[in-house]
Amino acid sequence: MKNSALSTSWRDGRQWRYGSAVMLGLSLVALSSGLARSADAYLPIVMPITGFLSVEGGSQRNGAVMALEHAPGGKTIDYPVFDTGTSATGAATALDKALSNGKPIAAAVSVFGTEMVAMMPVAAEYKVPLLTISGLAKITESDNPYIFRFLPNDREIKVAHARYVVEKLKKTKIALISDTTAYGQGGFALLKEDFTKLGVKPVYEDSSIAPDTKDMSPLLAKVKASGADAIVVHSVAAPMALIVKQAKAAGITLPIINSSSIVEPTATALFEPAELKDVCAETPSAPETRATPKIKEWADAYKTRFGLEPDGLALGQYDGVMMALTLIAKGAKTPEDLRAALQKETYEGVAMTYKSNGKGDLSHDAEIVCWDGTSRIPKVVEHYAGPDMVLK
Amino acid sequence: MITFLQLVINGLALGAAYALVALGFVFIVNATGAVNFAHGDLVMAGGYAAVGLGSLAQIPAVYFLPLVAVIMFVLGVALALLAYFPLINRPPSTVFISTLLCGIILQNAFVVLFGPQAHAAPPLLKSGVAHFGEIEISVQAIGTMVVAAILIASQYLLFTRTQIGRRLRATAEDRQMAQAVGIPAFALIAATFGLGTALAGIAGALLANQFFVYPTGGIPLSVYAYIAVVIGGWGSIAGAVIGAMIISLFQVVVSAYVSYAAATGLLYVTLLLIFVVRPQGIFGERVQRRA
Amino acid sequence: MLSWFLSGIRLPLVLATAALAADALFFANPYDMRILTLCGIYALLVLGFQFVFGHAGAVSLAQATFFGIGGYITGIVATHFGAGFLVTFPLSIAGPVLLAVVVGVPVLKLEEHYFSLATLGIGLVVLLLAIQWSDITGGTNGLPGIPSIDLAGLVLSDRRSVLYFVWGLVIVGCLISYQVTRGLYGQAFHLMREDRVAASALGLNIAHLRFAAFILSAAYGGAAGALMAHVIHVVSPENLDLALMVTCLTMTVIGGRTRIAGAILGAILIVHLREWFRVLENYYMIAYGLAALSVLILAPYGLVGAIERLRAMLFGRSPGPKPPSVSEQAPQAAPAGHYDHILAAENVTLAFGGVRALDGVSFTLRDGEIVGLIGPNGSGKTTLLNVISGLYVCDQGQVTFRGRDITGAPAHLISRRGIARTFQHIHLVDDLSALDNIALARAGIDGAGLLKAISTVGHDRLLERARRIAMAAAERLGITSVVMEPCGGLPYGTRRRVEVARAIATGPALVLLDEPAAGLNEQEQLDLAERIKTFAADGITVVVVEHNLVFLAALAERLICLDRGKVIAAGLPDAVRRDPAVIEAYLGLGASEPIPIAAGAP
Amino acid sequence: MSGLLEIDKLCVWYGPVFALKDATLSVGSGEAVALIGANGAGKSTLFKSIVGFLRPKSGALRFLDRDVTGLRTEQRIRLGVGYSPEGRRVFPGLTVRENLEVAVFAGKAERARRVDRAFSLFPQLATRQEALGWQLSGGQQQMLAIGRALMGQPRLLLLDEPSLGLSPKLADEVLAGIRGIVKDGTSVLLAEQNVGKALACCDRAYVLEVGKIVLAGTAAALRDTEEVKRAFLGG
Repeated sequence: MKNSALSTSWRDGRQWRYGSAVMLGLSLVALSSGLARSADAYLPIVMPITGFLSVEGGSQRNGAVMALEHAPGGKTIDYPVFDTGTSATGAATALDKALSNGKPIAAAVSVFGTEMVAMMPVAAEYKVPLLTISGLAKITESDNPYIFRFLPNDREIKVAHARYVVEKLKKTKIALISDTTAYGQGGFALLKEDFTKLGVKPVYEDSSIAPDTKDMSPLLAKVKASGADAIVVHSVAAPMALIVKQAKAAGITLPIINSSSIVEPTATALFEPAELKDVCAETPSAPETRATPKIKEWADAYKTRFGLEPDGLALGQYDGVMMALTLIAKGAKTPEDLRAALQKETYEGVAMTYKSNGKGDLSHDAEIVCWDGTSRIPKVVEHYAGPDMVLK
Repeated sequence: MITFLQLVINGLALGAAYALVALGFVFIVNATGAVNFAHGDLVMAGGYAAVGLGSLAQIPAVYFLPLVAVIMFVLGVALALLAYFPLINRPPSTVFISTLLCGIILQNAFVVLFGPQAHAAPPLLKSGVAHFGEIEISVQAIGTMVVAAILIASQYLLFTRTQIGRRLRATAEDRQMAQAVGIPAFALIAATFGLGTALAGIAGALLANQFFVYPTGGIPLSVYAYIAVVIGGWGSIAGAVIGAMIISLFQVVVSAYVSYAAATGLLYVTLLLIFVVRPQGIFGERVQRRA
Repeated sequence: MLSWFLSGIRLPLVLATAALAADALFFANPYDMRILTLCGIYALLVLGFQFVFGHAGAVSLAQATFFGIGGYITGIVATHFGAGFLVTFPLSIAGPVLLAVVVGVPVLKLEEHYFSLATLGIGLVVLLLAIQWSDITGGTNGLPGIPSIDLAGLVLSDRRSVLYFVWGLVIVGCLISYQVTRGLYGQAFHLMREDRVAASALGLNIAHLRFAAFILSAAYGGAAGALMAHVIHVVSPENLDLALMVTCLTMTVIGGRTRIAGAILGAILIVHLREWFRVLENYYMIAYGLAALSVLILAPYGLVGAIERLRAMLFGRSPGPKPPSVSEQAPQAAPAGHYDHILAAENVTLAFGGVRALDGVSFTLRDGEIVGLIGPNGSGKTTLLNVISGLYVCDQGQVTFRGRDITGAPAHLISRRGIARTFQHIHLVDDLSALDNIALARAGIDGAGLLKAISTVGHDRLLERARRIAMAAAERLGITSVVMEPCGGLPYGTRRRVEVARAIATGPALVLLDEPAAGLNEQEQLDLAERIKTFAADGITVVVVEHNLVFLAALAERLICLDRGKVIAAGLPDAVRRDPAVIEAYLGLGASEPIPIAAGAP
Repeated sequence: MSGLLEIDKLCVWYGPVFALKDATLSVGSGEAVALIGANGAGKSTLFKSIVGFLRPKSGALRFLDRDVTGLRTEQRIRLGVGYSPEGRRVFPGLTVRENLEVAVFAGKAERARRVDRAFSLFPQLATRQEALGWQLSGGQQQMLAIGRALMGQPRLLLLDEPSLGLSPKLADEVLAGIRGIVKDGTSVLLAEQNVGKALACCDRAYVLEVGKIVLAGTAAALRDTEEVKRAFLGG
C-alpha cells in the first residue's frame, strides 16, 4: 500500500532499538546514532521504490546508483536508499530520516511531484540540495533554493509537445486528454496554456480519466463527435495504453501524440508494434534509441549493470547525480558549496549540457519520438532545446 | 462512428466482466457469509497466472484457462487456511480485515514477482474485432460475455437446485449446526474459497487481456464487486449481475454524456440514494431475524 | 489512588508512557520526533475510529475521509485566507462533524455491509471532489505551503514543540474518550453493540448512540487531519484514500478496538512496524501484512486485550467490590394522567408473509394484576409482546398504555414510558457482570448522554446509582451472590433471573415476561412465582407468557389464551382451563388427566 | 453389555470450571434413555460432547464400539447420530423442505422419501414446505429440528429439551412420538426438564447434578425414588 507513513534505511541499525524497546513494554530506549562513517560523502537516495510509481522510481534509482558507483575523483560515497512508498507523507518522513542521519551533502530524490512538494520544506529545514528529475513545474517556481532539476521542467517540455502538434503536424482541432493523476493534471494545465498561446483552442478537453478506467469508448465517442484532427494525451502508462489501443481497434486513425510515459519500455511492451503506428510522444531524452555514441555507450553499460533497457528518467538522474559528484570531486565540501556550484556551473552530461537557469532548472532539451508500426523502438523525429521551449 | 447502441453494447460487455468479478465474491458470501476484500487482488492473481502461462506458451488463453482455475483453486484454499479458518469464530469484520491484509500481501507479492508495471495476457481465442452491421465488438469481449453467462447460470443452479448448493448455504448460516446434520463444513468452506478464487482467476485471465493487470489493479475491482453485491442485495446472484451492469453503464454510457469523474460521482450518489430508498438493496436480504 | 494504578494494565502503561516521554525528551533526534509526532496524529485518528468501530460496532470506512477533510480545510483556509491555527483547527473539526451530521441520519440506519459500503461511497465522492475541484484543492498534487502551527503569534516551528503539542492534544483526546466510555453511557454502547434488541427494549436510543459515535469519530478524524496538514505542510488526496483507511483499521484492530491504550499502541506499533520491515525492501509490505495478520489471529482483542489477559493469567482477576446493598427501589415511571386500563390492545393485527401472526387481538390490563398469556406454539404470544414493546409495528389496531397511544412508537420510547420485558431467548451481555447487565436498565431511562458523560467529574453518579438500583433488583430476585460474575458463566436459570431483575430495574409500570420459568425446576419455579407476586404487590402489572401451567397456577389471576393469532378465551384461570376451545387448541383432547394441574401447586 | 453409546468417565471443563465430571453412561439399542437434572446440571454439555461441539478433557466416548473422540462432528453424525439441539437452530434462510433435504446423504429418490416421511410425522410442516426457517413459529421450528435430526436415519437420536417452548399438547405429542421412534429402531437420549413426562416415555434415566451423575436406573424405579420425587416431581 502506498500510504506508508515512514521510511528507513536498510543500512541503519536503529530499528532494532525500537524492536527491542517495544518488546520491553514500549519504552523506546535511546541508542546513539552518530556512528562514524568511513565514506568521503553521504548522499542518500530517497525514491518511490514501492507503490504505483515504483517503475519510474526504480529507473531513477538505477540511474543514481550507476553514477554513485562511479564517483569521479576516487571518492567513496555512502548512498543508502530510502523508500518513499509513493506517498507525500512517506516522502517527507523518508527524507527527514535520510537527512537526520549523518552529514548529507545532497540527496537524490523522487520523480513524483506530489512527493517533491512534501519534501521541499524538509530540504529547506536541513539546508541540503535535492537532485531530482520531477517535472512538476511549481517545484522550481517557489523560490526554494535547494531544488535542482535534471530533466526539463514540464512547463518547458510541454511547449515542445504542443509546438510539435501545431507547428509540425499542422493540427488545429485538438482533443486534449489527461488522467486524474498528479502527472496528468499537471501536464493538462500546461498543455492547455501552451495551445492557447499557439493560437489553438482544443475542440475537446477532458482531464477526468481515472487511472483505472477500463472502457474508453465514451471518451473516444466524444472525441470523434468534436471533429478533432489529433489526439494529445498526457497520462500515466495504463490508461494511455488503453486509449491508444481502443482508438486503433475502433478504427480511429487520428494521430496520437502522448506524453513521455508511453516511451517507457514497460509501457511499449503492452502494444503490438502495429498498434503504435502514427503514435508519437515527447520525451526528455530517449536513450533506448541510442542516438549518439555517448548515449549508446551509457545505455549498454546500464543494460549490463541492471539487465533492463534504460529510459530517460534513469539517464536524467544519472547525469544529475554525476554532475553533483563531479562538483564534489572539484572541491564542494558542504551542502552550501554544492548548492552554490550547482547554481552556476555548466556540466556536459551524457544526454545534454546542464546549466541552471537561476531557479534550479538545469535541463532544457526535449525530443519528439514516433513509432512507424514495425517496431517497439521509436525514432527521434524532432529535437527542441533551450529557447525553443519557451513560449511568450 | 460510435453510436449510442455501440456504447450500450460496450457497457454490457464491461458489465459482463464486472459480473464475472462479482461472481466469485458472491460465491464466498453465499457459502461462508464472509466479505473477501482480497477478491480484486485474486482477480489480479488470475491475470498474472494468465500472463505467466501465456509467456511460457504462445497459445490462446482458452487452452490454459482450466489450469489458471486449478492454480487459483489452490490459492483460494490457502487463503481460507490463512485468513478465514483461524478467525472463523470471530465477528465478520475480522475476516474483512484479514482479507484486506491478504490483499496487501498479494499486491506486494505481485510487485516482487512481476514488477510494478502493467502486463497484458493473451486473448481467450484471438485478438481482433467482430462486426455486426454498424456495431463493433472485440472477440475478447464476446468471449468474456459467454464465459460470464455460463458461470452465472451454473452458480445459480448450483445454489438453488443442487444438494451441494443447499449444504453450502446451510454452512454459511450455521456452520456448527451444518456439521451436526452431517455436512463436512470445513471441507466445504475450503472448497468454497477454492471455487470462489477460481472464479476470480477466470475473471482475471479474461480481463487481463483487454484491461491489463497491475499490482494495485485489484483494489477498484474489490470495491466494484462489493458495490455490485450490495446494490443487488446481499447474496443474490441476479442482484450482483444487475449491480455489475449498473456500475458499467455508469462508466460507459453515462460517461458519454458527462465527464468520467461526474459519471463516477453519480454512480456513488446513486448508490447512496438506493440505500435511502431500499436499505436492503434491490433484491433485498432474504433472511431476517425474529426478536 | 494506588489501587487505580494497579488495576488492569495501568501500571505497565504508565511505565511505558514514562519511557516514551523520556525518550522523546532526552534522546530523540528530529527524525524520531517526527515519527513520534506522526504516531500521536494516528493515535488521535484511531481514538476517534474506536467510537464508531469499537464502541458502536459499525465498520465505518469514512474515517480517512474525515481525516482528509480536516486536512483540506486547514490547507484551504490557511493558504487561501492566511488564517492561523486557532481559526483553522476548530473549522477542521467542524467540517467533518458537519458532514457526519448530514450523512449520518440516513447512513446510520443501514446494517453491517450496507453501512460499510455507504461510508465507502461517501469517501469516494469526497475523494473525487478533492481531485476534480482543483482550483480550490490543488487537484491531485494537493495544496503545498501549509504553515506551521501558530497559537496567536506563538509559532511552533521546531519539532520538539510540535511533538509536545500534538501529544498534548492526544492526551485531551484520551481524556474525552475515557469520559465517554467509563460510565453508564459507555456501557450503553457495550449493550447496543452486543445486543440491539435488548438495548432498544431497555430504552436505549440506538440511533442516538450510533450518531454520537459517528460524530465523535468525525471530530477526532478532522483534528488528526488538521495536525497532519501542519506537520507535513501539504495536503493531497492521499490523505483521503482507502489506503489510509486500511492503515487506520489495522491500527485499531491490532491495538484493541475499545481500549484507549490500544489506540496509542496500535498507532505506535504500525508506524514502527513499517520502519522495521523496510530492511526487506520490496518484501517489506509482505512482511508487514503477515505480521499484522498474525496479531489479528493470535490476539483477538488486540494487543492490549492480550496484555490484559496475560496479566489476568499471571496475577488473577478480582471481580471488584460489590456496591453497597443500600436498598434503592427503581423509581416508578410516572403515569401519564388519568386512564381506565393500564394497557388496552384493540384489534391488533400483524401478518408475516401472508400468515396472520396476530388477528384482531383485543384485551385490557388493570393496574397491578398478573396475567398469564397462554396458547399453542405459533399462536402469536411472543409476537404480541413484540408489538406491545415496540419491536414490531402492527399492521392494524391500536395499543394504548396509561391512556396514551403507543402504537408504532419506537421500542426505546415505549420502554421509557414504563413497559419492560424479558425475552424467550436470553439477551444479556456475556462479558459484563450480572450487576452491570442489570444496571444497564438505567442507561436509557436516566438519560445517560454524551455531554453529561464528558462533563462528569469524579465518580459517575449515574453509574453508581444504577448499580445500587441493580443491587436492589438483584436482591428481589435472590441472585446477589452471583452479581459480580460475568453473565456468560452463569447457569441458564440464573441468567433468566438476571433478565427479570433487569426488567424490574427499569422501574416499570408493566412487565412482560416471556417464559421466565423455562429451564427452571419446579422448586425454582415456585420461588420465582413468589418473587413475581411481590412486583404486583408494588403495583406493577405483570404479563407472563408461559406454557407451564403449574407455574401459572401459582401466579396468574387471569389467563388469556391465544390460538392462531386470536384471543380464544380470557378470564379466571379455572374458567379458561375448562374452556372447550382452549382444551381443543392447547391442552389436547383426550388427555387422560389435565396434566399441568394434576402435578398441582403444593 | 455392549451398548450403542458408551460414555466412560467423561470430564468437560469450561475454563476453570468443570461442566461434567466423570460422567459414565450408556445407551443400548432400542432404548429410550432420559437425562434429567436442573439447569446447568450438564445435560446440554453432555450432548455437545457426544456430537463433538465440545472437546472433553478426559474420558472415553464410544459409539457402535468405536472410539469417536477423535472424529469430527460430521463424521460422528454420519456414523448414525441424529442431534436436535436446544434452541432448535434451524437454518433460517433455507426453506422447510431444504432444511430437511440438506441432512439426507442418499440418492434423490431416497431423499424425497425421507422428507415425505418427516412431513407425515409432522403434518404442520408439510403445509409450510416453502416457508423459510426463520418464518416458522417456535413449535414448528422444534418439529423441523427433530425432523431434520431423523433425516440421516440415525441409530441414536439426541433430543435436547424438545419441549422447551412448546405447548403442553404439543410437548405431549412430541414426547409420545419418542416411543414410535424407538419402535422404528432408533435409540433416543432425551434431556428434558419435565421429569414426569420424561420418565413416562423412557426406559431408563440418569440424574445429573452439577456435572455429576448422581442416580441411574429404570424409569419406573427412579419415579419411586424419594430424592427424585422431592427434587423434581414436586412431591
